[in-house]
Amino acid sequence: MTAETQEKPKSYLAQLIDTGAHQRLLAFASLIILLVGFSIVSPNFMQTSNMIAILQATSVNGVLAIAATLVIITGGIDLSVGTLMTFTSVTAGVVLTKAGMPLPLGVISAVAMGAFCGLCSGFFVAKMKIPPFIATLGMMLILKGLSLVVSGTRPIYFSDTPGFDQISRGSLIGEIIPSVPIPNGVLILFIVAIVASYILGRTVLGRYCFALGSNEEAVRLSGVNTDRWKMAIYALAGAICGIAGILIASRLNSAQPALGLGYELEAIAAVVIGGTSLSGGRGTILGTLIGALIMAVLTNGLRVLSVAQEWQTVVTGAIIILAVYADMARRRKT
Amino acid sequence: MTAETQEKPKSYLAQLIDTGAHQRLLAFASLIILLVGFSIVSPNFMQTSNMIAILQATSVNGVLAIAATLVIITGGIDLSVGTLMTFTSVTAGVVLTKAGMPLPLGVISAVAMGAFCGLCSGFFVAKMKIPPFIATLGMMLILKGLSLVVSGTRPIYFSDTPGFDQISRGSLIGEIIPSVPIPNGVLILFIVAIVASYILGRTVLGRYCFALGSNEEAVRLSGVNTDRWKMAIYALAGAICGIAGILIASRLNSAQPALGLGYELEAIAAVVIGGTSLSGGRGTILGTLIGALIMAVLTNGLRVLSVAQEWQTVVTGAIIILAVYADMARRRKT
Amino acid sequence: MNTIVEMTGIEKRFPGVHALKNVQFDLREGEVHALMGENGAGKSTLMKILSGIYKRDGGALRINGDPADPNSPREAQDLGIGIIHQELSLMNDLTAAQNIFIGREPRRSFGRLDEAALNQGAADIFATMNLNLDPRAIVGSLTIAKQQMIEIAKALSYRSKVLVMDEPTAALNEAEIAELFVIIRQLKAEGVGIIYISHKMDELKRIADRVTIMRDGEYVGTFEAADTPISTVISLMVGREVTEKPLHVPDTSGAEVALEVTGLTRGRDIQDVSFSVKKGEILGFAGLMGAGRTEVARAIFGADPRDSGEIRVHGHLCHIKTPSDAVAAGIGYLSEDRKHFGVAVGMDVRANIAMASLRRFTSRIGVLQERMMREVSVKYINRLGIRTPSDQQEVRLLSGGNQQKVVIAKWLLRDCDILFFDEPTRGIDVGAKSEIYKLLEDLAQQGRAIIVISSELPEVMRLSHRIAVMCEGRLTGILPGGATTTQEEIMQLATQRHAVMAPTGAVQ
Amino acid sequence: QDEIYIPLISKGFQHQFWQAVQAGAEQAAEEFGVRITFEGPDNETMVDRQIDMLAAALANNPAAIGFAALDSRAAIPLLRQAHEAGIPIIAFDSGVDSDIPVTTATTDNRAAASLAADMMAEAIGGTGQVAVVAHDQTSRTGIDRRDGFLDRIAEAYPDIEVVTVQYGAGDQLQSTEVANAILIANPDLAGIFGTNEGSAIGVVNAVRERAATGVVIIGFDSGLAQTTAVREGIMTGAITQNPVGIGYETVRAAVAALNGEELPEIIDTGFFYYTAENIDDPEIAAVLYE
Ligand SMILES: Nc1ncnc2c1ncn2[C@@H]1O[C@H](COP(=O)(O)OP(=O)(O)OP(=O)(O)O)[C@@H](O)[C@H]1O
Ligand SMILES: Nc1ncnc2c1ncn2[C@@H]1O[C@H](COP(=O)(O)OP(=O)(O)OP(=O)(O)O)[C@@H](O)[C@H]1O
Ligand SMILES: [Mg+2]
Ligand SMILES: [Mg+2]
Repeated sequence: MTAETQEKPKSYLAQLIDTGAHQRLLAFASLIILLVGFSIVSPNFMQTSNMIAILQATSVNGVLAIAATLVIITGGIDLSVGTLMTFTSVTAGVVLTKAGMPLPLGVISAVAMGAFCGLCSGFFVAKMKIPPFIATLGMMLILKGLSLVVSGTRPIYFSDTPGFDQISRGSLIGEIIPSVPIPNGVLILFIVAIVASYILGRTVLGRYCFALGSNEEAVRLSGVNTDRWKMAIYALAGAICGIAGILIASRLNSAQPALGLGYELEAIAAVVIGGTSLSGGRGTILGTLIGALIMAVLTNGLRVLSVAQEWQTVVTGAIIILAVYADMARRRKT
Repeated sequence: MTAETQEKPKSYLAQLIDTGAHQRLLAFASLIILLVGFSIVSPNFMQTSNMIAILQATSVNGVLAIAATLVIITGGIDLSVGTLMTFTSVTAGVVLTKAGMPLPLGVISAVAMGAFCGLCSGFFVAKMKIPPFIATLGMMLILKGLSLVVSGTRPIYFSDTPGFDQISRGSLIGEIIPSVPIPNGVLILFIVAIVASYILGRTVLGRYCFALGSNEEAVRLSGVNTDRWKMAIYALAGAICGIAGILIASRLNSAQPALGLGYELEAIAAVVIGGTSLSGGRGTILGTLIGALIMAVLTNGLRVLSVAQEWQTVVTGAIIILAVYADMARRRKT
Repeated sequence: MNTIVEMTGIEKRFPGVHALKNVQFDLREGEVHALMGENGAGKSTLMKILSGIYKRDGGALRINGDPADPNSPREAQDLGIGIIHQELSLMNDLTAAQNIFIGREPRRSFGRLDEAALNQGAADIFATMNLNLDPRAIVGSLTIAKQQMIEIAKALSYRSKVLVMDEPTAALNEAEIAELFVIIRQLKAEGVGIIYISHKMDELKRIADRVTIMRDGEYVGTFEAADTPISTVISLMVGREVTEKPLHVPDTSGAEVALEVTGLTRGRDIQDVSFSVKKGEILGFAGLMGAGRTEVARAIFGADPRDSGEIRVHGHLCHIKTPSDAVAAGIGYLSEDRKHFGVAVGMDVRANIAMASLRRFTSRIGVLQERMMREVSVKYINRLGIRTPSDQQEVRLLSGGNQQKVVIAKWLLRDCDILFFDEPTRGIDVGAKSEIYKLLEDLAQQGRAIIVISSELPEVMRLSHRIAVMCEGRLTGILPGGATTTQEEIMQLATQRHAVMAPTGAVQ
Repeated sequence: QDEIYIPLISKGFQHQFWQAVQAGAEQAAEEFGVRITFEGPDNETMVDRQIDMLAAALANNPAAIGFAALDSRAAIPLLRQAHEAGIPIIAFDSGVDSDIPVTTATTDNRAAASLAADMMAEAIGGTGQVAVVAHDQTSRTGIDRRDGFLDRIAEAYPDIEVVTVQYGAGDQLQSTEVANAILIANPDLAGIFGTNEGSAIGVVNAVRERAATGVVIIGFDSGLAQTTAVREGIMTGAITQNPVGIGYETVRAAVAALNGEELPEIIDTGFFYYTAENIDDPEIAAVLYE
């Protein structure tokens, strides 16, 4: 009457693909259906260059959604991802353009500022016991205002920082394999996804992320310093927003201080479409990635088809509901 | 040794004030502090006309927040309140202006359309088991698009419907007591609040609202048809959004089809500031009302003080966090 | 007597578990039929099939001789079947009365509630149960024992013909159990058939007419309770003899004091509690429901704030503010409420067992060593006999008793010097119970200080080297363990109300 | 307090266009010794928020009010209230459908967009496919610029086909994605018109990312990124209004109204088409902002 001894443990990658693939099969299926559907309707859709455009369009929202995933798995929510991204891009702008520091320092400063702001949100949530919704809503407003204050309400251009726009637009892969000029922004998205996935699946931090979302009180009564871990997770999410800030700044070759509002809903939508539950305790980065891709494919496809704007919105809403419904229906079966 | 026999039951009003007052004392205190603070700093703040402007500004967000409260108490969330409001105002516009129906029919059509759309969201959540976040996000997009489609992407003016603008702008109270010209919009807000509060506290529907948010599975195991009740609650919330639609249309004397995005976050913020928990099971309408007032006072006060707009945002964020912190700290003490 | 329920050839499979194999069961009018078996034997599953929560994979169900197939709790209710679930399923934000009448609220026109009638109805039920409880109390703020009583009241309010009680007494103390048995006898007299599941063997003799035994999802047999010795039942359940060693109280007079608590106070729940535990000693805490034993443990552990009081560990003053401080000081606390404070039900067995000791399985850069965790968790699964298809099964899918074992494994693995066990054997079967007693004794022998809080007097007496008794937040006395102390002495201290005498709170 | 206080309620405040309007207004405020505040909602759909702003401004007993109506009729009751209190209203950027404002400082957006259509036709040789990336489907400026362009094409250039009009909310990133999709869907595209700064920059970004050659871009408004694109030749040219002038004229008109001066019904602040050639002309440079 003991546990049967398991088959030998799978390699990490095998496990990643396996649990991901079988759990997320249907969200993935929705993605495929969309891709096939659009290809049939529009001959222009399935071009390499459009696929790359879609990936490029996924990159910023994808990175933000990964940050949001971490927080959502702990049972929280992060409404500040969008404006934090903006604030970190402005930070990089100030460091690079106004202070004239070298490029790596700009990147580091953005990520560090992201981590710091995330830490603040984490402090509000963990130590001051403010509900995450309010703590990050407050943070969202504060950061929105600060971005305008710090930048002087005008964009900061990176024209004096050669190579800055290459961070997102250049293509290391394209230099090696010229036929797949996948931009670095997309590469960075995937690197962030793999690292985040590893952290979630393989490290203490990730373990506590799930545990906090599952039953915070039980974790606390296990003698774990839950506050500290929670703050660490918010800080990590903030740092990832910092990466998003660099990506968007590089793509626009400027820090746009007025941007960012509304990005949080889109990021959270990608997370939830990807099967992560808003009540915490479960979720995968792979799912989030697929969720973000679904949204990007949908928007791009409808635009390529030149569907009237108002109908684009209607169709997007309907398809999001359908995609998640298909996923739910499958999961209930098993 | 039976249960101690209770003191005789309090009147409903006494109970409303009592449980409200003692539970919400500190959110209320935050409101008072804000009011007093602004009055001291700006002599122009505490004018009757400005107080009425604040109440007027609360009316639409307040009604939306009441709708959101109902759904949040069930443990759900409603992101579609803003665009549903818009859609119902467009509906009224079509019925009154394009079809030339009499005024009451326009009001009824808006409320009925609200209830119907709410019912749809409820159906997605209850029957199709789509997470409320996604169901109402989808609904938000669908309704945003449909508002544009139905209105032909341009505002519908109610110039031909005499009296329509009086629904929100007129003042029945002012006619009776000329020194307090409280606009009807505010009156309607309070009526909606009292009715919603009564429904929550005194009817089966309200009971299941709390029960569902508390432990849906337990309710289901008790043999209750949870799906049906959930749909009813979403429909009620939708109908309340319809009232908000009439209010805003009357205030602008037009149905503005592009409006509504972003209103959902503000409504939910008012709910949470008012002490309703996003995890469901608890909440009060009085709290929501205070939450909505806090936000309106804050925005108006900072404007009257002529604080630079970017700093207004920062301060709003910070004060929201502080107000909720004060509330939390007090609640932990007891 | 008529047979009201008849189940034959029942089959049920879950992914990886064949939970019921050709099981049969029948219930007669006006009898108490006990259903016995080890943790994970399939008792709850069988009852969930009867009450329409699970669909059976095979077999037949007859109610009053007619084939029946309840597909929802509602349909089962309509067939006259009521159930008290093993896991509490209450709405914590609602009041006691609102919980009891959920779905059947007394209404007035337009869907308005008749709150007065609702509260009166609940008060009436509480009165018949001899229960002192305010119908308007918010359920989430009550202790589990009281919540359990509310579940019972709710089931009674249905006036079912068949009443399933899945471990109703796991969270109750002696006095409450006695009250419950009065109610059960009353129901019996009214012709209600009662299916009674419990791991407390003595209850078999006190209340059951017949007993059906299950093992590993299979039907073993049905016997007349009066004619069957407990030892036979146990060996049929467990498949072997369970021998109970008598308590041996070691001489710890020379041992170092491991934990010393002085003047612990918090509001009215804890009033000036002082005691100490030595290394190698098992200190039992006895008392009635609400005596404040749990509060004492939680306050020491830093789970709740305290107003005053000093805690010394191995003679050093410790400033414990949070559970992590306590664990760092070598104090562990196994909570009485496993669902809320014990396990993360959505996570797997391995993660739960390792939860308190993750640091041990973490490399310097924070990477988890899954292989080590697996080895350790499999070790504890075997040692405690946790019935699970693998260590990667979600805890939510385990039977109640097996979940409890997971929590125990978590604290055994953490290896604290001072361990509080709050109701450690709640819902655990007899065989496993004696295993756990042995484990606790081993831990004490290794020099740890063990504090056991239990509402089962026999358990306290079986384990404790000394017995602390609490009443209404005060420590009313500490008695020596072993055969010299009688139940009466303990009960006398446990009911020593404030009016009678000032706290004796003896520090030794 | 004999300080003259003039609040300006605009349609937005964080966009560069509105920042330039504010700069002009502040310049005039300093010149005439009045105090101004400048405020606007987050985006151009929030009609009711703008009215709340107007209400808050009225609480501060202003001497005059500058108002850029998001909806020309929705604010009339409040404006009437101000009017009755003897507070002169100066409309700016777009008009108010009533005789309450003493004057309106504005640009004719339709005419400006129609000039953009002419320039587009000239640049692509009077034939081919063009697309529009607009910033808003419902706001006055969004509608006027879109329709000004479309109507002019329809009326004067039968050989030019407008293949699609899409909206990017004036958000640079979103406009980039929109323009990307347009370029993908229409490989033969000859030109794109971006109806405001964000839209135009989005188009420039997309053309850069796609390395699309031979697509003529006509923009609207200025800003460093746009003037740079014009100088570099990626953008053929752009229409600019005179936002600084709008702000300046609004405040000046307010002061004049307070002094009882007669004012014209419309103060046309004008618009200009700039290209790499004329961008440094003093007349043009004066109306461009960074
Ligand atoms: N939903 C489920 N999914 C998978 N396995 C399940 C599920 N429910 C029960 N099981 C398994 O079925 C077996 C029987 O469980 P059950 O809850 O009926 O045991 P029990 O006899 O009530 O035990 P206990 O005395 O511990 O309550 C256990 O091995 C359990 O892990
Ligand atoms: N969550 C809670 N909220 C409010 N009061 C509580 C809570 N938990 C316990 N109490 C109160 O604290 C007192 C002691 O608690 P508790 O019943 O847990 O003591 P105990 O001696 O451990 O009893 P038990 O036999 O139930 O474990 C009781 O008066 C109880 O009502
Ligand atoms: Mg069981
Ligand atoms: Mg206890």
